[in-house]
Amino acid sequence: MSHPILTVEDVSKTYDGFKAISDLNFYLFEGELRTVIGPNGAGKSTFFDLITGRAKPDKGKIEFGFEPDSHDLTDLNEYEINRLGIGRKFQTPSVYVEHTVWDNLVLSLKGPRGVFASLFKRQSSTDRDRIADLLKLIRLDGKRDWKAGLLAHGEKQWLEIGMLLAQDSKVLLVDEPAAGMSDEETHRTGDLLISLAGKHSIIVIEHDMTFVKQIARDNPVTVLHQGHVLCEGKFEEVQSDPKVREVYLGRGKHGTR
Amino acid sequence: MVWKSFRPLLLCTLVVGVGLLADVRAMAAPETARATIVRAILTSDDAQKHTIINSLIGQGDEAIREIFTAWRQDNLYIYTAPNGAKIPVELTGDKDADGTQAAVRVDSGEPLKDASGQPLRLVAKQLTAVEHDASLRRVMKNVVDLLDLGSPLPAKRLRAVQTIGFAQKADKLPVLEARTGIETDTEIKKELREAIALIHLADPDDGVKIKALVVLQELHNSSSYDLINALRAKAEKDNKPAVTAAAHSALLAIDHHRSVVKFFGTLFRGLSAGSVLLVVALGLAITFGLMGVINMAHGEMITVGAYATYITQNVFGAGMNFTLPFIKIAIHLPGLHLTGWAYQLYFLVAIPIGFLSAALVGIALERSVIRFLYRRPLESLLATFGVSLILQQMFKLTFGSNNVNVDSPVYLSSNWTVFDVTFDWNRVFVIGFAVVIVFGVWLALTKTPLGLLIRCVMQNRMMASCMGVRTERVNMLTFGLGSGLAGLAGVFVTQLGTVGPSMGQEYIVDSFMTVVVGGVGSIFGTVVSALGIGLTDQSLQQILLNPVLGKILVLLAIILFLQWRPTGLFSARSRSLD
Amino acid sequence: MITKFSKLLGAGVIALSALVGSARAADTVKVGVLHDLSGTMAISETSLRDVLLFTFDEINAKGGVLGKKIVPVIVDPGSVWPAFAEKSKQLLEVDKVAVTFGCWTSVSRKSALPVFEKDNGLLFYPVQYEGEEESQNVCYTAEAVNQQAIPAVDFFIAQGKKKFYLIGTDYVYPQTTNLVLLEYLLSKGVPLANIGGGFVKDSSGKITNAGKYTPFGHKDYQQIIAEIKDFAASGDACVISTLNGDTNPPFFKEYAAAGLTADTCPVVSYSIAEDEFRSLPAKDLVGQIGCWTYFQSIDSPENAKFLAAFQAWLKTTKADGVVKEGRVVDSPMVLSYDGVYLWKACVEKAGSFDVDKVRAVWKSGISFVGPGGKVTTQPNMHLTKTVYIGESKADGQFKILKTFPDVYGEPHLKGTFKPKE
Amino acid sequence: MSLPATDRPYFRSRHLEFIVVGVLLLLLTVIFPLLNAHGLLSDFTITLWGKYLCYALLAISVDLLWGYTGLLSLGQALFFSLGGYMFGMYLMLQIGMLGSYAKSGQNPNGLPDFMVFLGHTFLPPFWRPFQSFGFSVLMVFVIPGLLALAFGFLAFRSRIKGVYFSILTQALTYGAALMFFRNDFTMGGNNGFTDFKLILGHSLVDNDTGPATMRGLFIASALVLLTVCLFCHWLNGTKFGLVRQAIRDGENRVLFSGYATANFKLFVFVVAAFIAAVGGALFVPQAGIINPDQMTPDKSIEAVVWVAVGGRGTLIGPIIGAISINALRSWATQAYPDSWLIILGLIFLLVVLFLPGGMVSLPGKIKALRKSQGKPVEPAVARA
Repeated sequence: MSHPILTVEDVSKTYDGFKAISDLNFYLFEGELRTVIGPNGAGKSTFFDLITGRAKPDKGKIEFGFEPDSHDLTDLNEYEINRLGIGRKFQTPSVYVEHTVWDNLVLSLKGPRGVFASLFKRQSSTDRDRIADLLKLIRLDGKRDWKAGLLAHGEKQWLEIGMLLAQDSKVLLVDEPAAGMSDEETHRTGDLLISLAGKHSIIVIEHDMTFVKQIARDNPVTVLHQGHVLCEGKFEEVQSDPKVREVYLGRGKHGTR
Repeated sequence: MVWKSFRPLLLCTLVVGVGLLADVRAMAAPETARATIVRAILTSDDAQKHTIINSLIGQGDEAIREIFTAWRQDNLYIYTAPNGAKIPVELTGDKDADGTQAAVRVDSGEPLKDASGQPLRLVAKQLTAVEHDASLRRVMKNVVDLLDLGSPLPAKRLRAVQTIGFAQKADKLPVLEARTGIETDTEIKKELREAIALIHLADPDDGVKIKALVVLQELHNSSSYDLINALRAKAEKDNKPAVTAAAHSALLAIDHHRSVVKFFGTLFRGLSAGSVLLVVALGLAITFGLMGVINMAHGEMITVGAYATYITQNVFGAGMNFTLPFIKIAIHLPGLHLTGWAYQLYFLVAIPIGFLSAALVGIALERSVIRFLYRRPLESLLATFGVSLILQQMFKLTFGSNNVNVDSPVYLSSNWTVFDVTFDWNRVFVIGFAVVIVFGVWLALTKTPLGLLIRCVMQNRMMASCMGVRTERVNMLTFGLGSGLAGLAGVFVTQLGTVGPSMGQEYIVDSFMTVVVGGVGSIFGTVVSALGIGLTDQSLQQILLNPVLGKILVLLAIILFLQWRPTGLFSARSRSLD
Repeated sequence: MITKFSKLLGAGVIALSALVGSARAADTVKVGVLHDLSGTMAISETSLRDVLLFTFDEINAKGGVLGKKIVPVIVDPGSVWPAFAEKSKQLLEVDKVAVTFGCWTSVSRKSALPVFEKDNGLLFYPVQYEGEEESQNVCYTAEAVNQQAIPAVDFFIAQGKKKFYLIGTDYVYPQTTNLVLLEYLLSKGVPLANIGGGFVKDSSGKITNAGKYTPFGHKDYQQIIAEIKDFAASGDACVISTLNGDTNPPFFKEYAAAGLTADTCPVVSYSIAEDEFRSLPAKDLVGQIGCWTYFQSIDSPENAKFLAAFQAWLKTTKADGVVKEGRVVDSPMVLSYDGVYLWKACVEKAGSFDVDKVRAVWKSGISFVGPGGKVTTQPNMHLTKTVYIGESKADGQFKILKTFPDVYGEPHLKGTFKPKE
Repeated sequence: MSLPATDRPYFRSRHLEFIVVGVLLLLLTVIFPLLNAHGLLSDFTITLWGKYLCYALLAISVDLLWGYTGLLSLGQALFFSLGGYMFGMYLMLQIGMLGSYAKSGQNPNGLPDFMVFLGHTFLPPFWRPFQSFGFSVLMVFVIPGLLALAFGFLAFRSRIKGVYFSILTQALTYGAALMFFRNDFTMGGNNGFTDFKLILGHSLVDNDTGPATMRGLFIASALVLLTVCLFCHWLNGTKFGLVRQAIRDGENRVLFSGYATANFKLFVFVVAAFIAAVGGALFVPQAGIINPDQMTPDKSIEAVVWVAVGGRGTLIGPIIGAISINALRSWATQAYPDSWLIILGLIFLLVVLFLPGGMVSLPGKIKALRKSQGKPVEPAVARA
């Protein structure tokens, strides 16, 4: 836990004059499970976009790993960043709707990503076992031959989580995993994330405060506001921080949806 | 000695040489203008006929004008007298019951009389007509133009001066010098100086030549280039360095002037080519750019506008008939039989008609096809390609597969020439037209309630629909507007190009390129890219002297440009196309 | 097993084709019509289809050819060039036509030609062309370069023109015509500086051709017109245009708008006949020159009879897709008409439809007095005919200025004219 | 758990389709030439069908890009023509002393006639290697492949996609057509290449041996088509096939899964160019002509339409589409010369509007219609 695996320093990003991220500093340590909350427009999704290479920062540095094996992410594009070991789950479930559940996982499975590798590589029995395990974990083993487009919203969320796990990334960026899930499913998701922490470093963006409470019990929470970190700390500290209360209450809602 | 002094003249151009011979003959046996003309009429050899008529240049006899006018109007005939003599006559006055007319002798201007001294009346059909053709008329016109030196019309005087100058005959100098004294028009004064200098070029004395060259250098008129060039070549051969140098610097001055004219001409032509692109692409900037419909039938909307202009023209004139294909309904449009200015107005009337008819076709297309395809832009490409095939064939079956002619109204068929740069009125008009419709579209999109609705529907159909906007209607009207603009383009391109069933195809690739380069969804981008492409294209044509290579380079440049800016110059976010 | 099945299938195919072909009877002869009725070339070729149908009707009304009625087989290659080979094959191998009338563009003729040569068919080709060809399976009723381009240049030279600007569409006919004209002009002592439009040079710098070439469908002639205006500033210049149909309206509209006229700088256009003139602003183009082996304005009994009969046929015909109003006739149409009658004469003299026999008669020299005057077949498969030079009038017709009777059709002109020393 | 009927046979239908295509093509390869050799099928029909098969190759190349990868290329006719031109150069040089200029002694160097025509006296250097059959066949792949590689690299690197890609490919083919139309380009200008005589020493025009050569070309076309189908089928079964379809349905997701999508697209683009080029190379000797008209944007759009009509994203669809539309054209241009373009246009329109799955989706639709008797049918929604 001594070295940050992800370093974000002095990062700013402007869209058409709107400052989505301004002078953001953020450190994620190895094995950490970090929850990021913040009102709408706080820059949470842009934050993920910057890390995953979807957007380039105007200034600042984003580094992955630590010496001697660190990488400047601002120079890399999406697939290079992913190959380094950063996986992302999108806010709206993003699965391959025309593919079967099984194929979705095949595509995500850790392994070579090149054109020729994909042409000539056969599936090994370990791969198949791994996928079968994942299917059980996300409880879709009965629907392995369904087209993903036919799944319910919550099932798609699970599938995407499964795809994220299949990649076996060092860092997991999870954007609103609980949206569209039942209370029971939400809870299970929380448990899953907690169990993954340690092996993976995880950042979760979430609105659902019950869920946040669940996963952030022993873990730090970061509050984003207007593109920079408003405060950081344990869930209770954050909850009682006057600045945070003002940001949320000032908008007339306290983060339960 | 005499031979020597004439030698430079002989070495000039062919006509001058021939004209000189004629002059010599005229000096030997002075004859009246009328007699000369009779000789010309009776000569059967074309070249000699020209020579004889050319010999009249500089003569001031007004009879020349009258006889030539009669000649051009087919009133001259050859009467064969009982003794076999051929007498050219002019038939004048009204025909009587037997078809006879009064006959006037060309050689004297007196009535033709028979042996008894009675005036003869003749029937045109029984005589041999005196023929004329374009070249002969041109030669005659030259002669008449010289008479025009004293004309009250400046244009006539100008042309007369030019003609004399090119003929390079020293005996005309006094006429020109006299004219210089009384001429008031600056343009003609300049022309007179040039003409006198050109005649001096043919002077045997090198000093006079060099002085003339200095004048020509100062005037740097393109038209004197060939004569100076010929002189330089000769001087070089004869080893006369002073004349060669003077000629050289005069040519340099003309070349410089030419390049300046070319530069500004190219600028103007680029602007106008850009405006044409803009006019044809603007409709697409709306249907494709704003709505995301890949309308391959855009070209056919242009054709609708063009045919609307054609129909309007015919209704102003003699009317027209056509049959609608398949349903076999014959349509008869009675003509208004207008003439003069009233007829010329047809083009202005065609502008709103072209807009409306294309807009209506567009709305029909939107209702029947496009509205099912808003979520499938690439398929709108295929469906509209089908529509384009159908429409082209419909035009063919309705109006025939031939191209049709749309006349240019007088107010679009001339030009201004400023410092030798030609500004065609139709080109000037298209630039103005482009400015007006771009401004109009801008106004419509930003300042009207419809524009607000359009922009809001185009940004987010679903949201707009939830807010109570009747998106269906807005879609329909927007597509109608885009198509109507294509129709306007159609009205205008009748003045520049071919009007036929497949004319629209010529514009479709260019239009799409213009919109894509400008940035889909940005009207301003379309304006900038149209002008940019137009200017680049014309400049490359000018530089490469090859219209095709220029075009290929432009396409290549566009492909590379999109590497640099994949979404065009001014990209607007467009959900439907992502 | 397979052969058995294949024979069965084959029998089915034969039965089907027999069903289709059952209309064939002993007292008719099939004749192919191979013109584009759709696509870009339909604009020109539809008229030829019409005049061919008219000619067939006229001949059938008088008893046909060798007592057999002509039955046209009309196919439409749709301006798709490979389709000319395909349709030719169909006409020759499936329909087994006795003769085919067709093609307009060079490329279509080039596409069809190998098929006619392979199957020993006979193609009558009616449109002015580039020459350099002498196939034994094509009867060229078309104008060869020396029956059109050269007389017009002679005409301009006689008028005292000294500068010649060459412009054309970039395809074989203009390229070749300009090549021949370049040689011809040089042989007449015209200096290179007086030939406008630019020169094509090969890698060794030798001039191989002259002229300005624009692509098919070119729209913007501003730059070229500016160049011509500059070229013509010194007077005594003319333009020799081999621009193809569609590009003429933009060219002439620009020409007129720039203030050029037939007086200052006349244009001879080899591809504009009466039919094309309908799409041009005739009033702005009075006095421009045309050169063909037929003009509608020819004053002869044969022409008057032809015109009247054609107009009468238009009124009564029930053929599909024939436009009835505002029709004019021009040289390609009359050469198609002449072609049918020449074929008839050859067949009747040979007493057979056999291609070899018909060709032998053609080579022996057969004459027919058509609307454009007498035409006579030559051993080189071309025609001797009368060449006319006309100037355009405001009504889109041509006034005939000069007539060159009995000009021998010479397809091989390249290298004929040597530069004047 | 029971699955929806339409989804279960995902794999099975793919194999079934391939078996159907394979068997049909094999039959075609054997039966047509046999019939022709026994005089039961005319030479005309063999050549005609040979050309249809080449068009089918073009259609497959479009489908590979559009149906499977979501890249609507309007430039496939360019690759088809380039392949045709490369092979055409070989055929032109084979004419040698059989051309009409050579016969009259004006062409001692055996140049293609059109060059003699334009005043050339020696063969341009880049033409010379095309004397060799092997080199020409190599170039059929190399030239279109290189162009596809260069253009694809630029386009995919800067992430040009969707409509932009379509319009850019259209511009590419338009520019190339303008280039080839120029006579200065020494590729035959508007007339292109015609009058082929020999291929590998076999006569194309001889009345005795010509039909056998044509038969050989037909068999070659059918076999190439079969091979391409085999390849496509194999590709569909690999992970590459999965990635490719994933790019079509959600490229971003694929990017964020660590795949360099540009490389995948580039690979497909180049392979599609190969397939189109082979089609063109086989087309030229059978059609007897290649000219720049074959590479105009129109021809590309037409090929796209064949695919749409047949059924995109399937193996059999493009083949059915290419053959049926071209057969329709052959028939309708004669039967209805005045209205056949309208018929064609209407077919495009109706297929796009009412049958987005193309002809191959018809049986399924009819089945679904029968099953759901009375129940409202879901409106057809295509994959965007």
